[in-house]
Amino acid sequence: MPVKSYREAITETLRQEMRRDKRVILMGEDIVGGMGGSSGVFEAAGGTFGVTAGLAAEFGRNRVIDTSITESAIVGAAGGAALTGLRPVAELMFIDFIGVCLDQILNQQAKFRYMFGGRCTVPVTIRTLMGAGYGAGPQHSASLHGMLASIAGIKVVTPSNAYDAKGLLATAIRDDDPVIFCEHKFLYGESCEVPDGEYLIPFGEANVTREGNQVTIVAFSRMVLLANKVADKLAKEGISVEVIDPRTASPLDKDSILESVEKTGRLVVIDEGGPYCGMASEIASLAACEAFESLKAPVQKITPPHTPVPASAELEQEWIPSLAKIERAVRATLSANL
Amino acid sequence: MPVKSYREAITETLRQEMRRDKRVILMGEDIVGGMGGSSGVFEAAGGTFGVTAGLAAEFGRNRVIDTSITESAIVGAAGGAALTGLRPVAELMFIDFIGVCLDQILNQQAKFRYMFGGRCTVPVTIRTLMGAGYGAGPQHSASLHGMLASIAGIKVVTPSNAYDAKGLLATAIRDDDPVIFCEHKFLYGESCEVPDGEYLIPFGEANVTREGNQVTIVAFSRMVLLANKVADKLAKEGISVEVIDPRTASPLDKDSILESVEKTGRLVVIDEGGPYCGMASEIASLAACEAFESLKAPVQKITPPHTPVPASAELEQEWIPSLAKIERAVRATLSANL
Amino acid sequence: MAYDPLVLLDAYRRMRAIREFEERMRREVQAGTVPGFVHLYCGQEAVAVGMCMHLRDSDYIGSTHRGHGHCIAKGCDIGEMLLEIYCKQGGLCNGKGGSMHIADLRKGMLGANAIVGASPPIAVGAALSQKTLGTDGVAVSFIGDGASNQGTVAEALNMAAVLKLPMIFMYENNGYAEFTGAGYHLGGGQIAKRASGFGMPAEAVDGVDFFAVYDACARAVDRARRGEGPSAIEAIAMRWYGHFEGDMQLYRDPKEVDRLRANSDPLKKFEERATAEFGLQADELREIDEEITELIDDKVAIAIAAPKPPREALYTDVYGSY
Amino acid sequence: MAYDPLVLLDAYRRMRAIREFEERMRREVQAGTVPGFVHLYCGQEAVAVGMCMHLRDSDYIGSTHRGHGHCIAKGCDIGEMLLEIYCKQGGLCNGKGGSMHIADLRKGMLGANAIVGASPPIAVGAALSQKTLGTDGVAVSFIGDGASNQGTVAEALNMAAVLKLPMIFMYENNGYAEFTGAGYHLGGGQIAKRASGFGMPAEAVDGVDFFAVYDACARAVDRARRGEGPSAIEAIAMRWYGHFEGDMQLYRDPKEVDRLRANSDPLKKFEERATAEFGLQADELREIDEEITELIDDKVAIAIAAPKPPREALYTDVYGSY
Ligand SMILES: Cc1ncc(C[n+]2csc(CCOP(=O)(O)OP(=O)(O)O)c2C)c(N)n1
Ligand SMILES: Cc1ncc(C[n+]2csc(CCOP(=O)(O)OP(=O)(O)O)c2C)c(N)n1
Ligand SMILES: [Mg+2]
Ligand SMILES: [Mg+2]
Repeated sequence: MPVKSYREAITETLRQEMRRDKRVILMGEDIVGGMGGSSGVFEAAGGTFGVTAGLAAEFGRNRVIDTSITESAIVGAAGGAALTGLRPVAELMFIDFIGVCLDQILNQQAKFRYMFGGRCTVPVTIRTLMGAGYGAGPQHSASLHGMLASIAGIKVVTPSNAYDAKGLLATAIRDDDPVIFCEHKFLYGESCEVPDGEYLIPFGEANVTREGNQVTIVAFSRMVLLANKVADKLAKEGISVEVIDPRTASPLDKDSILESVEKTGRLVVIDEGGPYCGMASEIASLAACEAFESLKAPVQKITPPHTPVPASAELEQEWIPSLAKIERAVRATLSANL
Repeated sequence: MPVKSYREAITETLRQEMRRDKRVILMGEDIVGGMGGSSGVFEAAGGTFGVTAGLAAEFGRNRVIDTSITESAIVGAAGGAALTGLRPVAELMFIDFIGVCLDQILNQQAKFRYMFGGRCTVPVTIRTLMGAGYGAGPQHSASLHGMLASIAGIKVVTPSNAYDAKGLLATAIRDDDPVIFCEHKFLYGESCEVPDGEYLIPFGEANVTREGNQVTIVAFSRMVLLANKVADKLAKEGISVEVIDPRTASPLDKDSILESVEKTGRLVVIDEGGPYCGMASEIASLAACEAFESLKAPVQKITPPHTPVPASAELEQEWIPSLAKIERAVRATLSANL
Repeated sequence: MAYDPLVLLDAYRRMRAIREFEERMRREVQAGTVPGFVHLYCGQEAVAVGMCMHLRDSDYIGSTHRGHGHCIAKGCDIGEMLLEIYCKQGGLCNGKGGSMHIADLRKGMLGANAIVGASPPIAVGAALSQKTLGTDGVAVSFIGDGASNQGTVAEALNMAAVLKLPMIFMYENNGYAEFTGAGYHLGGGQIAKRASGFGMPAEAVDGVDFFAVYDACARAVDRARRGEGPSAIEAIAMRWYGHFEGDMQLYRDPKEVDRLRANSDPLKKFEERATAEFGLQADELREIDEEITELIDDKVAIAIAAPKPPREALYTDVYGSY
Repeated sequence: MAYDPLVLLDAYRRMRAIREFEERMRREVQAGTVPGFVHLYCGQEAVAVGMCMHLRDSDYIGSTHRGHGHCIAKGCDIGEMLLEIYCKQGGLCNGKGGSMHIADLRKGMLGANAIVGASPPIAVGAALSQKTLGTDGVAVSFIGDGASNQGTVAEALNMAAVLKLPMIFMYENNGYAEFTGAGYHLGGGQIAKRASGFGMPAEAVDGVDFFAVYDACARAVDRARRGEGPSAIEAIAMRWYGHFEGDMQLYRDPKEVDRLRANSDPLKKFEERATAEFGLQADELREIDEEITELIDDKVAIAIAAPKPPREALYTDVYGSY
């Protein structure tokens, strides 16, 4: 099977979905680039991270639309277009920018179907970028998927590898509800086998990336890679760790998590979102409410501290959950003897 | 001691703090009202819910400032003014409107101190209004204190009675960090004894509103009233319920909650915020991570469903946590036998 | 401009329906039968109707918290509107939206909106659909004077201009945003001038004068249908009643309101000119009046008696699939 | 207008410092010594300096992601700036802000800002402080052409106009927002015209011409200090380099850049006129050049060698108290 990067998988999916359905359009800042420039180059950018490269050439500027720096209008218009016959895929360049356009999600797209009594569909996808580690500082490094998942009426997708990115993005675009598709900066270069053909991965179905029976790790997005590494390392010592990648922060595949915790009795949650009112807390809460009887040890949450992301690369590395911290947490939960 | 309503207590605190410190100013939409009107009435509103009534007459329109409908500018300017010598108290008419101005909190005020290396203070208070039950529909009824609490760098206050409202608001205004002060619509008319003089209630110190040793209830804002009622009712049956009102969603008085759970071994969390990635999950998560050894039963979360607030009054009542549901949860946790 | 008498009769019917609807809502609010908050449109009838006379069901409008007039002008069913305002089953939103979120996509009505300034970007999205799907349809955004200050409006203007969308920004300057006059809250004082700064034709018209609104809208809608891009219209027409029904209006000189009723009644103005210049007969108008009164009587009674949404409705329609 | 030679020398020193600083940053980025993203200000020196020459430490400026020029023009210490850009201890933000969040409240510099459009409301707040505290101080917001489309900017304009704040909106139209030309992204094409729609004087000036900028700023700052309210200036000056250092600039004709360097060098233009008309001597300028080169050499070396922030710094200064 061909090996593709996360970035390539996303680009390919956008292309396939646009070929498949004329109603799919893309919009965002510099997703093509070069409008109004002096060089006349048709595609001067293809997205800040190159994800939309080549699409304007195939589908034209009427379906791959460069916008001004107006995120409320971008996200809002995508919602309005979704109500009226298109299936827009809007790009919010960084998830940090959610603060300038949140209302169009929180009070508009997320609520249209409910407050209009079910008499509409809202097939909008917002592609956005999360994650620290680039030295981009406090305003370009956040992971806010937990904040978004708290909103009823939207779905939040956090693919951790190229294969999932393709199947989940196709599902997002074909879904009739608003979807926030959170790409991770650090995963763009990660590759795996990805079929050329179309396929869908349903929302709310976790992926068990490592099977095990002593400890359950639930991890999101890039953190799945770290969790896998720790699981592999510990496997060599005979410690059997199950790693669950929920793939969608909302809807959440509670059953897979609960089943695993019932089996292992020990839970470690790893998330690059904050430690407070985020996905890590949500998963810990799920265990406390619905798997309490199986738990043999306190839940361990590994997240960044409750601070902004510092600009200094050294501090930033300290901020991001590390292999060492995860390993320590797994060992700690195993040694907890109640 | 004089009895005052929650509304009166807040108005009185604003007055006292403005007398005490000239740098305290108020700004918001129609917090005075009547500018540009044909009647010439000096104060045509005093706030949509009358909380700022009478203040412009005493302090003048230069310190009680009516603004246009521009929440990003209101909240943003309050942040800028806080950096440069004022102690602004901005009003965000409904917490639902956070989506149109979140960036000024999320990436600006919350991060100023950190990203400027500690070389500033940000003494801004945002007063806002939460809560369902008014038939105001999906866009004016939310309780988003959990979403805000997820943001590092701000403090989130959720007073449940007039006495606390006064002491916490004074603390908020004198605090050098950004504070979101969440008033609840349904509490404005609730009264209790409130001293005339100034006093401060520190952030991060919970109030134990009922002492008990069989079950711990943690409740926020209006839900504290319901929790107290249930506790009182069950007390007559000999069931001993402890009710903890954290008073501030951030910082959270973990110690009081953990101590209580250590004592009772049973935890019910009640919040009008959502069931997903909100305060209820956070408290449940806290118990799972830090009080696991004491827990004798699954944590019970009582929140609204993961839906918007419907306009229909009957559906809305069904949406809000009820006495009956709380009572049921308390009984359920007591009967859980592991 | 020449006016087809059938068009004028239709316009009258819609304006009268709005007036009657809102006056009735006012009495019902006072009688305590209506849940939630209700913002009345009286005094502004010519704006919604002057615009919507040019629109088809397949054209879109984005509305405001003061949306009843827009709904009626755009052809929403009055019975279903009332069911919704009473939060009943079978209402336009099955009782989950209420007055401030009433919507009807079949009629191209994208929703009232209780977030001031949220609607223009959504309407721009509808215009984008029209353009992308290659229709000659248009989208219209109704925007209050207070709303015109919201940043989202500027962004919507810019996007419509840059993408040359078939879009009309229909400003309704009714003199007040809640309890604050436009003379205070509106930097520069002229909304039309602001819109023209974004590179589109923009004009101010007397919003009490149906004919003036109708003509300006004809130009703007035609331009949009021809693919020549967006325009803006500022229609100036004071609201007759409070911000919401129940507002004591301390900010307003009661004489201002008396003067409005006496001199600025869009229906009266319309009737005078339509009968004097365009051959409409007073008694055909009275007939319409009666029909409408009867219709609204009926539909209010039905709405009040209608069943509430079932309990389970609380949980439905959050998602299409989850 | 007459110009004090001392003022002109000072202006030259600041412009030269910006140029030298940015050219050096460019080389350092290419050499790989600089962390994070760096947006250079070359070509726009006359804008920051033409404005800041009128400002005191107690006046405030709100900056952008392209903030080095604003910092230097406003008097920030170059050594501490470099420490910050290198994310070192003792930097203006103790290494936690970096190039895109550099701030110095002692100098009235309210921070670079990596959220496009977030800064204007903050600067309006500083103007509100000046007015409320009764100073004759002002606040200035630097705003890119791309940023000018953000809704927050419209809101800031309106608030400054309504509250009659001592505020200047200093638009920097450098022709591009990232990889998109202003000819595309800017509905209406003229930022100044937009600002005037909010009821304030607004003019466009040649941002390469220090004297033109300086004169326009004098009028705007004086007006603000006199309590007459806000104004806007659109200074047009193309950026010489890419959006960030490393940008391949596919959207730009290389000849455009050559022409800029040849014909639109703010420093060259300044020197020509200042020596020809106002008596500055070329050799005193060369002396300044040397001093600055030496200073920046020193400070870059110090910054590169300086210690990183300690681990514990990760957890400090989130709150004053928690
Ligand atoms: C974002 C937001 N801010 C404030 C409000 C509260 N509010 C509701 S209507 C209104 C006034 C709107 O004035 P205008 O746009 O002139 O419309 P009008 O009521 O005059 O029709 C305000 C401030 C709101 N609903 N949403
Ligand atoms: C809210 C937000 N949207 C988008 C970006 C990404 N971005 C950073 S700089 C920039 C272009 C800004 O253009 P302009 O305002 O003209 O400033 P210039 O770079 O030309 O100085 C963009 C789109 C951002 N940082 N913040
Ligand atoms: Mg109005
Ligand atoms: Mg630019």
